Amino acid sequence: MDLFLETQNLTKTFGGVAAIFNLSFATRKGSVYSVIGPNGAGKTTLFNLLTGIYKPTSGAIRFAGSSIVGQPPHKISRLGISRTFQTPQIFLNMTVLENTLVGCHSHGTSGFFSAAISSPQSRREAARLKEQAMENLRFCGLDHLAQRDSDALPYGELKRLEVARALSTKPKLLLMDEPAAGLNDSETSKMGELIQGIQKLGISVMLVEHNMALVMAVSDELLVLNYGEYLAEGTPEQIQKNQKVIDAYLGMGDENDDLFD
Amino acid sequence: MNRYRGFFVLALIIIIAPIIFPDSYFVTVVGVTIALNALVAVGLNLLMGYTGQISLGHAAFFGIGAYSSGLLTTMFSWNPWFALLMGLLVTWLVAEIIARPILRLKGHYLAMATLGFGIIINILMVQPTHITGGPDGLSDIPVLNILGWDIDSDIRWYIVANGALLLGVWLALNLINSRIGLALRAVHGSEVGAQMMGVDIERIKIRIFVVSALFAAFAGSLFAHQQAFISPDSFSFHFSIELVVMVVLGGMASNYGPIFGAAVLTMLPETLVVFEDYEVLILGAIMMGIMIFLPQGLWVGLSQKIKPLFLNKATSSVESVGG
Amino acid sequence: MTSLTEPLLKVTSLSCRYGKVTALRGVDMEVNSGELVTIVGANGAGKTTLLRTLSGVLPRYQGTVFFAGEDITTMAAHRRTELGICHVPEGRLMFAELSVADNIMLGAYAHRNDDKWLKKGSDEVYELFPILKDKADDPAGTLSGGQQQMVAIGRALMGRPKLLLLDEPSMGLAPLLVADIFRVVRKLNRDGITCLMVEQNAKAALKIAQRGYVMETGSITMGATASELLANEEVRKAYLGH
Amino acid sequence: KIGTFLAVTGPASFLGDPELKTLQMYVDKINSEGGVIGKKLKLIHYDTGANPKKAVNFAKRLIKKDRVDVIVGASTSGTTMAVIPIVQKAKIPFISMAGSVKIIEPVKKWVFKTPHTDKMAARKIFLDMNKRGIKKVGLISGSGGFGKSGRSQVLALASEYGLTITADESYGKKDTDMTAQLSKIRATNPDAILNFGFGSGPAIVTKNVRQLGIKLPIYQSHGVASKKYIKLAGSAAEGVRLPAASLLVASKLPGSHPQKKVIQAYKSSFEAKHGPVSTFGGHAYDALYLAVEAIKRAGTVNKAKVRDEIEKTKNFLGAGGIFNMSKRDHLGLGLDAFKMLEIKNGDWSIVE
Amino acid sequence: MSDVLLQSLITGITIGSAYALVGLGFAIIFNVSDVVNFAQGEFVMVGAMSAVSLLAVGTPFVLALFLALIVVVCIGLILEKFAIEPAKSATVVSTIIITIGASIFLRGLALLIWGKDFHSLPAFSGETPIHLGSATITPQSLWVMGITAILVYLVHLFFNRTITGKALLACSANPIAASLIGIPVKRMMLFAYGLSALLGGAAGVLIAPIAFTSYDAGMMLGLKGFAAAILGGLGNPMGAVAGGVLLGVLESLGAGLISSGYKDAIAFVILLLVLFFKPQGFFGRAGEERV
Ligand SMILES: Nc1ncnc2c1ncn2[C@@H]1O[C@H](COP(=O)(O)OP(=O)(O)OP(=O)(O)O)[C@@H](O)[C@H]1O
Ligand SMILES: Nc1ncnc2c1ncn2[C@@H]1O[C@H](COP(=O)(O)OP(=O)(O)OP(=O)(O)O)[C@@H](O)[C@H]1O
Ligand SMILES: [Mg+2]
Ligand SMILES: [Mg+2]
Repeated sequence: MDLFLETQNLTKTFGGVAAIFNLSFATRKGSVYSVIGPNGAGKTTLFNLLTGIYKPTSGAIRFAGSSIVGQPPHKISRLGISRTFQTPQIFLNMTVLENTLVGCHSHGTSGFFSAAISSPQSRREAARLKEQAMENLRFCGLDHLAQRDSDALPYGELKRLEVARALSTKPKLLLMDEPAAGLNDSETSKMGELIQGIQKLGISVMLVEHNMALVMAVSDELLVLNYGEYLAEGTPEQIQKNQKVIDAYLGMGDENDDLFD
Repeated sequence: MNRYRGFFVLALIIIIAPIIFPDSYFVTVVGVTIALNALVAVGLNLLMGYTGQISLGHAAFFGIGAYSSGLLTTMFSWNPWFALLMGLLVTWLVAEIIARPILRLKGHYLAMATLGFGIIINILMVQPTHITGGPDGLSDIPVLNILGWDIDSDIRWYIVANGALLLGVWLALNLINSRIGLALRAVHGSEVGAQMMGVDIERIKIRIFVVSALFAAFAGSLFAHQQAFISPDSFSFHFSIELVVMVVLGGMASNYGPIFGAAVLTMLPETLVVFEDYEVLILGAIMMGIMIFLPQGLWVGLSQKIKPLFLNKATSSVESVGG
Repeated sequence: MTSLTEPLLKVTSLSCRYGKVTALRGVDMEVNSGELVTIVGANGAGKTTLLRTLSGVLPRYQGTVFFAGEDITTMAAHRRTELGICHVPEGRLMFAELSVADNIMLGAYAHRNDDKWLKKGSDEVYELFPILKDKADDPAGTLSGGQQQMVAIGRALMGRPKLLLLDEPSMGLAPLLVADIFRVVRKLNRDGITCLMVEQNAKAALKIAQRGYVMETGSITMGATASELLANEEVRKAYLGH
Repeated sequence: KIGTFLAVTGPASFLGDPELKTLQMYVDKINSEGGVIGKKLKLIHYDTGANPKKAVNFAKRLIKKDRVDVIVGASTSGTTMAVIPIVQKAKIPFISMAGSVKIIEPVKKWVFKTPHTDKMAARKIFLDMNKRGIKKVGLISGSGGFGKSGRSQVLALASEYGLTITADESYGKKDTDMTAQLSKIRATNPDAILNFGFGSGPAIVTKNVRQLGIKLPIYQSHGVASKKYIKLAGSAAEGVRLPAASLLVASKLPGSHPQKKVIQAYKSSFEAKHGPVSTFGGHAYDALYLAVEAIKRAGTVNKAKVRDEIEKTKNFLGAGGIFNMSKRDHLGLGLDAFKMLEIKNGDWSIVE
Repeated sequence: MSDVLLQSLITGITIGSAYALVGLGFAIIFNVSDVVNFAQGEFVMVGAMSAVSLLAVGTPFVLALFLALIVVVCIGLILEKFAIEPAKSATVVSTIIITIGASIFLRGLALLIWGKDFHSLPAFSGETPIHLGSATITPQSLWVMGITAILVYLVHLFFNRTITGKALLACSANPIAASLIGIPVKRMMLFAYGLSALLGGAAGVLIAPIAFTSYDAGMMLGLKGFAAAILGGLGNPMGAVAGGVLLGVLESLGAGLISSGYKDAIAFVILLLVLFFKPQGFFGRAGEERV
């Protein structure tokens, strides 16, 4: 079965208002699957549901064949789903490397006691995890900043740090919430390359993004949400031509044309 | 190794102090109080400074340790060491039970809940007079005995208390520099972020709460034996607040800040006694002054101010990396 | 305003530091009355820092800022708002627990005694962003990113800006809305509000702007008309993606 | 050298404050008269704020650092109990000014005290109740050391005097209103209300009783034996009875009273300097002179000798009563040291 | 038993009103700066003490109360101006330590000025109790309840009906954004400290005729006020009022019906239970946090 992540009739309401309503979709292993839709359509809410940060009001979520509804976020993370956030959730009290090391947390085994007495085994493990973390920083082009305090990083680098940190959990599926927001066009295309690189590592990606150039370039398949509901699903070509999507979200062709009048 | 450098300096200071001032009241008597307070503060700092969870109830754990030792040795004539172990065990249990619901709270709600917990425990020390001795407390707590040595003189207590402190600091250092330590700091930085990295934040918060409670209980047991008398007044919420002040005044999230804070806050009243009625006034003013001018605490603040004086040349080259 | 020759905003050799990190080094720039000027630059170039220094929430280190002929270099932020400098901040900075309506109303704090404006202004904002009308009673913190951006712009408009500082107003907005936002900005500009806008969506920004500056590591490296910048090969390569 | 540590600030400052003033006043006086055995006295004082932890360190400081010869001190029972192990070990004479009977029962070799015990107070009150035909007593007490210890004496001794305790309520140090407890007491129909406590609590209790319209006789302990109590409780204090040292009613004592001279001298010199006396300052006076007399008799400051001499004190006329110490009694006061007083027209008057 | 219940309720509401005023003061400062001001209890003490002193030098009663409130407000303003405001880069925890320092300082100052004695203030309108069935209520209790109710209502109006009130809330929600839209954040902070000092001082003069006052009387009231604010949900000023009254009633019912020795424990156990089941207090906003 190559269905990887799958939801059925997923619904999430906040005080009576449905942010996600009756949503069913499925992604394929190894693909880049993008979710687009107007602001407030429920994309971030969907990510929060998939990662266990919100509990669904109703409906099912299956990942790699088993249900993950009701699991706490750290369990879901250990099952292989990781994410980046729309508002970066960087540990600002740490250096770049330390941030990434936290991603390796669940791949360590030394407990409180052996850590407290600094057992040789825990020290070996620490060295190994550090190696891994550096590897991921290098992959995201941040290795030269490893010892920097993360609170002094500009926005774009925070975004990449989130990716490096998420990769350190060794995810099978990476959810990325607007990774290109706040990046200029050149930086955005670098982010596109990074996403493709991640896909090459064999990691499936789910992407939420408003930058259509990026989305259309990297996605294998797209899901369009509107007011929390399914609007359309298809390949980039199909979606770009879909009139419903154009009306609700994309607008006509090059939107900025009329700005010249 | 680099991370132990501060530790060795601390050890050196502790060893040298009584050699230079062998019979000084400030070293051998106040020094013991400092060491015990510092031990609690180091534990509390794991919780507050690194994990970002405030506790205004740690005097309670200190008290549970003290009362376990006091009660079991005086009423049931237990061996002090078993009593001490029992104290740790009871603390573990209490902390484990209370931690789950309490640590779900955040910020000031957490502060209030821990404060309330501390007050409840204190009332439990005062009220059942027939068990705890009530407000008059427990007297004649026997001395501790290590390998045939009775710990009955001030200098011996100095050695024991500071030995315990060094042990505590060493454990805390290791913990903070480990995978666990990073996870703790991550919880402080962003709870959702930490969760998504696979950190079981609920569990790890509970664990560190228990650990810091055990630090306090251990210090409390030693305190009971050292004083030979305990009463609820020593474990009131004032002491909880004092502990928090030690941690913050000294400097959070640095291993030596809380020790420094404990030393300063223990010494201050001792030195201010000469001002009699003005003592309280001056103490308050000093606290405000430190926090206004060195908001990161004495340790961090002072070392930031002092370091450039020594490392003038070195830092100027480091600075340019920022650009 | 005063005279045609004098710019509305004039910045000379402005520097700014975060602790030891210098974020702005000797910035010189100006914005004329009625203009729409945009600043483009890479991440961390200091664009946000510049806007924050202009609106007074960050203290400057060196240099001067003149607004409408008045030296406002050391003026407190709230006084600058009273003069008509309004800021749509990066990251939106909602009053998360307050309702959307309160957020918008508070934008008019400097004109709090003008009941007519309170009513008229908020009507205008709801007209500009109809979705906000439905959400008026919700806490602003629960809105989606894009909705919050609308609140932030609406809030700034309530201050009746003479100079509107916009920090990446299109960040995180759906394509349809991005176009809307640019249209709104252009409309506001045509209605007489002078705008200084920072945008990562440089192409669109330059299309509606009259002039632009390029910023690199804390300094202005280029200043020209928008069309010159759009045509410039280096600018195209570094900021426009091709 | 005389060391002392008192609760000059904090919840028991009303004890420590007059005690310290008394000590300072009389040490100066003794020194101006040439000192003791040819040497000037030196008083070293630390403020404990009633905190036992501090008391322990200060006791050590007095012994180790200041090397005092005798300790006259500790305002509260808590701080006294805390330092007992230390003075016992250091073998230094220690005269406490705290109330609890536990301090001297069982007898500890180096520990003495001057104030009447709560046990004596309870007996004195019960005797008076017997005289008035009171059978049922509603008890309320402070939850601090003084109140708790008094409470247990009351509970233990009541049956001996044929009294039943109908209610047993308490209040905290900083409580601001006791009407809830008092209405509960009223519901048990006692013949009188007895309060054991100090600080602001007893005054609030007194006011609350009258506010509730309860007309029963009120008894207070010797813990309120100062004018401040009358001032705070105001008209509600009329008719309240309490056991107290003769000091409070010095001028009303018959001329034949053996203590009259001592008391009046103390009272007038204290009041000349600091305002109205309380019995607590008197305890300090007694403690100081017990020590000074013992040193005079011993002719040395040798600790063991001084201790022995304190224990041998006989017929010492103090502010609190006539002291007759012995190996088994390190207080040496009899019940007659207490007078039963009643508050009339805002002043003390002697019952009997 | 029922008269014990009634009496406990009356007592509880009276004392609870004082807690409510203190709690309201906490909530206001918290709402503006996220800081829990541990010197709040000292405002209460200073209010009562100043009134005592002013009366002692012969100031007419009403004027004395009024001047006492002004003294407290000044102290609140001084505290903000010279201790809170200069600590620009301080975190919330260090700011809390500053307020703890301030409370110790004020206590020390009061010790020097007013000594260690307890002081009392005459009741506003006599001491003749009013009988309600078998329970009684003093005129002072009525003053406490009445004035508290009025003050609370005014504060409520202020926060909900005036733009200044809303601006005050905006300062805590996001101080940078607040100054960007022209709110003078520093002045607002000053205002908030003044206002909560005023409420604290009012609690002080109201309660002093009932409970007496001394230099260290503030601490316990401060603590209870904090508990009240938490119980109600910190972000909600009216919650603090409800929390205060609830706490007062719980305490006195605990003392009257269950056990006077454990009454504080009972009150705090209930506080903990409330927090465990409603982690944001009774009236705090729940809901899932957005990321
Ligand atoms: N915790 C919450 N409480 C209440 N409402 C919420 C909460 N989280 C989201 N919502 C509501 O759910 C809807 C969907 O929000 P969501 O953040 O998922 O949108 P989005 O698709 O990510 O939008 P954007 O592209 O602007 O980020 C919005 O109307 C928002 O107000
Ligand atoms: N609070 C801060 N503390 C220290 N350094 C900071 C802080 N904020 C920004 N900086 C530094 O100042 C420089 C300029 O940052 P600024 O946010 O102004 O850039 P920007 O041009 O707005 O970037 P972006 O496009 O990412 O928003 C960066 O190097 C950044 O690291
Ligand atoms: Mg979103
Ligand atoms: Mg920026």
